[in-house]
Amino acid sequence: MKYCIKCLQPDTRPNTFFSDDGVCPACNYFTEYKNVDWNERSQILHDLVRQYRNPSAQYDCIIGVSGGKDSCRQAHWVRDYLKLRPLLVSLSYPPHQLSELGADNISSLIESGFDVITVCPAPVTWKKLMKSAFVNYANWCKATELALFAAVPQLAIDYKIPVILWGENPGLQLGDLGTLGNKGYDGNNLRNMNTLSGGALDWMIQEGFEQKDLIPFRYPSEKLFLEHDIKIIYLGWFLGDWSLLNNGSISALSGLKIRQDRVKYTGDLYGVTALDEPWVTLNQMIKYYKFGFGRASDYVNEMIRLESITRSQSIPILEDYDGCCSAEYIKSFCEYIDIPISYFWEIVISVTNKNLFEIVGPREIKRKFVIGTGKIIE
Amino acid sequence: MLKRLVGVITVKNNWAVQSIGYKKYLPIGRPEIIAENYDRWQLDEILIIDIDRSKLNLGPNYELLEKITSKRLMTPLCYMGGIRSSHDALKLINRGADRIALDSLFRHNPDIVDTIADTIGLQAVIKVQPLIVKEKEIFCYDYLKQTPFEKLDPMKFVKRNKNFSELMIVDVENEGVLGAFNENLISMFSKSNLQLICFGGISNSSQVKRILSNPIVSAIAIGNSLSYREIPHKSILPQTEVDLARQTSFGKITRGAKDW
Amino acid sequence: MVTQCRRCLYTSDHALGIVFNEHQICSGCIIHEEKDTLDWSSRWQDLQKLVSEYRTAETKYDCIVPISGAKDSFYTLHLVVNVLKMKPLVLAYNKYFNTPVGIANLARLRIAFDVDFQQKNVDPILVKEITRKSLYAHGNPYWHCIAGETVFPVQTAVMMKIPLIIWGPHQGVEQVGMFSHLHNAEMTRRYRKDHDLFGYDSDNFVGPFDNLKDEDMLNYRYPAFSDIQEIGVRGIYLSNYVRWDPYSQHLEMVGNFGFRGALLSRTFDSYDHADCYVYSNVHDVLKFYKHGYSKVTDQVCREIRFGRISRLKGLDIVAYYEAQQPKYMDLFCNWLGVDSQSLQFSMNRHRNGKFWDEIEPDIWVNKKDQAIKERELDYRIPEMKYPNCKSKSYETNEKFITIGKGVNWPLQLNKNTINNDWL
Amino acid sequence: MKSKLKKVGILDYGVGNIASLGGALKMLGFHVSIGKTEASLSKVDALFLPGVGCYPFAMENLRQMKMDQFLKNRFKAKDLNVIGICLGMQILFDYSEEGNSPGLGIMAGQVKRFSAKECHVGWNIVQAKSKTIIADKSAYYFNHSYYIETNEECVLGTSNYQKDFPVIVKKNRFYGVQFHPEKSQNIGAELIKRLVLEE
Repeated sequence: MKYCIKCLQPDTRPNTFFSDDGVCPACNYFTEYKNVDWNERSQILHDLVRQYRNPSAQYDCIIGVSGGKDSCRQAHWVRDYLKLRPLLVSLSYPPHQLSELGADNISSLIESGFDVITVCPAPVTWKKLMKSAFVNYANWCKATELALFAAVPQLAIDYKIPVILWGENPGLQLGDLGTLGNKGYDGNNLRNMNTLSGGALDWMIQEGFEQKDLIPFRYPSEKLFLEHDIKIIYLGWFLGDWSLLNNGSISALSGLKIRQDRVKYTGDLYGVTALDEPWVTLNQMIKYYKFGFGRASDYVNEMIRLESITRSQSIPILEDYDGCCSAEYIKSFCEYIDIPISYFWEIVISVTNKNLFEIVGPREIKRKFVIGTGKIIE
Repeated sequence: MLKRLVGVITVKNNWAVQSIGYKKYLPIGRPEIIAENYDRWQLDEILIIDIDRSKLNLGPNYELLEKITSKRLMTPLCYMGGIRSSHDALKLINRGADRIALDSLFRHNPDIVDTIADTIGLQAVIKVQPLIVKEKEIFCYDYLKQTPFEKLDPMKFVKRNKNFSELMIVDVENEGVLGAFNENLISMFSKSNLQLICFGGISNSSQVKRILSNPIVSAIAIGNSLSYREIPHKSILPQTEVDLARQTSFGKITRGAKDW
Repeated sequence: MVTQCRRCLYTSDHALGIVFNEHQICSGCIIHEEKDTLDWSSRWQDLQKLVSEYRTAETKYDCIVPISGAKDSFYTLHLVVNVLKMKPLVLAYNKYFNTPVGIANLARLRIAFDVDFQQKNVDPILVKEITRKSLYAHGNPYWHCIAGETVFPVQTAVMMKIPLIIWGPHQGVEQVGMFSHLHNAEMTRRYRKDHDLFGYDSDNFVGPFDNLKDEDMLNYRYPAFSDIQEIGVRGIYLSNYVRWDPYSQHLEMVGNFGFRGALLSRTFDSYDHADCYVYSNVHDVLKFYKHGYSKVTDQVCREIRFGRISRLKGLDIVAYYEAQQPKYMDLFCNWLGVDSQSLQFSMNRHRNGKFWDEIEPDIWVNKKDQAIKERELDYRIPEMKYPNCKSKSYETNEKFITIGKGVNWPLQLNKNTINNDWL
Repeated sequence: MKSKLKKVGILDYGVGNIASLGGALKMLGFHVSIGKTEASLSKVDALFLPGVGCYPFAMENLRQMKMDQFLKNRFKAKDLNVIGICLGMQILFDYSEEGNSPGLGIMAGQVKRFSAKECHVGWNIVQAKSKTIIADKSAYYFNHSYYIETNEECVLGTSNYQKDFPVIVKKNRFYGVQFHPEKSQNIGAELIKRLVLEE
């Protein structure tokens, strides 16, 4: 395992390739990012806005929101600065999974003056998909995440709103190169993003799910996109200060409520991510055991790039908090999808990267690599 | 002969009602909202029948007409109920009715009907004749006294000088009964070269097709069943090239709320 | 001159229009007789034949089912999902006056019937503006709720090309016998404007003296007939095909699916409108001012017709509940941003002279209740039980809920109850 | 032609559906003034002669109100569009069989009755000459029992009922329509706007 020489991003993230000098795509993007001509980009933006403003329709654009930090910032900026009329679409978790915090945040987003459609797939089917995805791939959101991505284009086609505004380009910020369009802001091949992997549902059909039960999970085809002239635009490309922490603080100052549980239980340094449900923390822990980096890494890597912390100062933080997840969350998750906790750990251990981690006990996994160098200590 | 569909609104103490067999009534809603809806459906003509006025000798219901015309409808509007003189008729025309329909006045004072035809033109006058079958004979029916009063003699309608443009025959028994209009009533008039409007128990397309194929039938009138479904006339009356020439806005998908 | 039905309590002042036969029995009671004369098994077959045309094998929804956190939503979905075995897209319009029970019912309903669900949340700032206008011009704080509830499903049907909409009861038939069940009356734009919206649809809200623009009302516009014809959108009512008896249906839903009610101040019926802070309070009082009767009269008439309440007892029940003070007026005032005294002033302007005497400036007396005040009112209905409604769960909130979780599991997560030693 | 808020007049000569014509014109955004005298109709850009009634009664009223001369003056002055609807079109001609009474004689031709006293009631299609104010193959609502016979080239369009007869005529700035545009829904509304705004 090799680390990026500038930040602490290991080369294990799928679909990402380091440059020859050992720098991760996100750092490369960030350096190139520094000498971006922001006036030119804002000119491009205003041309796009002028082109796509659609006075003959009820809405100019459609934005996927969760009520979290990114969408809260986007919605206000699109409405108040770009003076566009957005329709917001919020994919809402089943009642047992939705957190009080998530409900409060989407409520305050609505109350700040937006038309919002909340899309809620059938809860029992959703839970079965979670269980099936977790048991088969140790990633409970592999199926349900499709609904998160599919809801907006589905409604864009039905409501005849061709312009979809999206937050960050996974290709540039997170290094998922599959989604890089020809222009930095063009998001039309978001469909190739790792989690969407072409939007195939076949593994779910094999698991016995009916087509008619999976309607909210079907990402519209390329043909439908062309037929309805759907365009996805990444706003992150135009917002020079678009980042996890910046968006967090901007949204916090416009009413966003954040998590109150500490980093020891979530791996989330400041509690501004995954506000609307409790088990993404779980997934971040499993990501850590699979690839050697978790939620805390995403935080510190960004802070390193923003130069608010040095690479060496970050190492102890990752040693303490990367991959942390409170036993409460694991207990409630197992209770929700109705599996014994022992079986949960069996699955986690089965996908754990044995080169990077050592299985110490039935529920205990110990890191074998040194953070920062990637050296393995037996 | 031109064929058309007339939307009927029967009114009883200012509420639009379903009338069943001239004696049983069910409330439907506000007459002016129903008229506005007929206009929005682009029916060929609207006929308002206020059934209390003659009984209580109150004269035409001008407030009702005012409520309807204030909606500024652009569909031909015909009024029936309580008309006693040419003064009433002229006032109705001035207040927005395009034509008027009469029943008892034809029987009690036909000469007043002549003066009405002289002042507003006989094309603006419709004669209404409720009919009922008793022991296999067809009788004219007096809806005020709720009894048949004389055997139907179609020739009687043409002997006098003509003071009406169309004769609306109403099948009293089958009024409000779906698809039950008694088509023998039409054949009674086959030799009278009158222009007939048929009303009472007409509700489906095959029935309408048969009735309108009669050369002397110029219109069918439908009341109750127009309230049962959305745009029912589209399935009752086949689209003719006249409809295309009227630029009705139906039959294409709009782009969204701004076009609604 | 006011006539009153000999069998139920409705008078000729009914807001939907009502007709009396020669024996002074109202059209509502006459049509109600069909509930005991029609062959409901053959009616059910008619329904099955009708919906079978729309049940597709394609990956499309078979129909749309509009619902809310109460009324007949549970039973309607039970019939559509469990009995008719259809795959619906379930839709709701957010009324914003949501109670904890309403939010809980909505969550439970989604889980109990495992349905894909979408909810329309119109910009609340605009909704308040519309509410001010409808309160000022029509004395009705509920216009946006009914307008949204009755149009969002039709808009969605047109945009997503799902032709069949399945509604629960047909209010016109159930209350005043507007149609016979055999007329199979369907959803129409005219009925919505005429009765749901008492003659004022979104076009009538935009005038030279209003501060609402055309653009603001787009969410409430009815789709064009050309869309409806092209896609073949039609809305049917289950109450035409099933012997509709809300009280026993609600009991069944409480038993089988955990539907919850709430004790209300101005009516004995704890199920119909348990989801809304405003319907049985501010709105109910205004209905009393304008039409001289409240929701409790509708519910008493219904139960008289079903034989659960005698007409004589019904008079006492109505007299008692109509006199009760509405609750949560403060919540409504805070939501709308108005002072309670000012709200009362603008509400008083809609008192209908037919039912109310202004004996002194701003002092009103109901013409009807002088005679009833003296004797003790026998309003308790021991034989009608309302299980599963605690008033406490109703009052736990100090403001209307926009979006709620609806289930209190897992309780302790996200609250700072997990050993938060960070202080 | 610039369509600022046009002022439109309706001549009230005791005959005709004033309210429904006025309502339709207001809905189309015109300022409407209804008048009986020259003074009350002076500042209008177009003048409508409504027409539900019978010929002798209408002509008699016009003569008593001295508005027959007013109309003939307007015809010569060509200072505004005058639009006669149904009966209002028929009185522009020489003579009518109805009560065999003389008309205004502004256009040559006479008014005759349909055979067997039949009435032409309902929607019928207009065959229009090309490049005129009315669209060919458009349909309007008719309701009359007399029709016009003329060989003047003022005829812009005809319809067929028992025979082809003129349904829209024009001479100088005087128009006549046998059908009721104010009762012909979408297509009628369009024609009214063109009739008023035509320079």
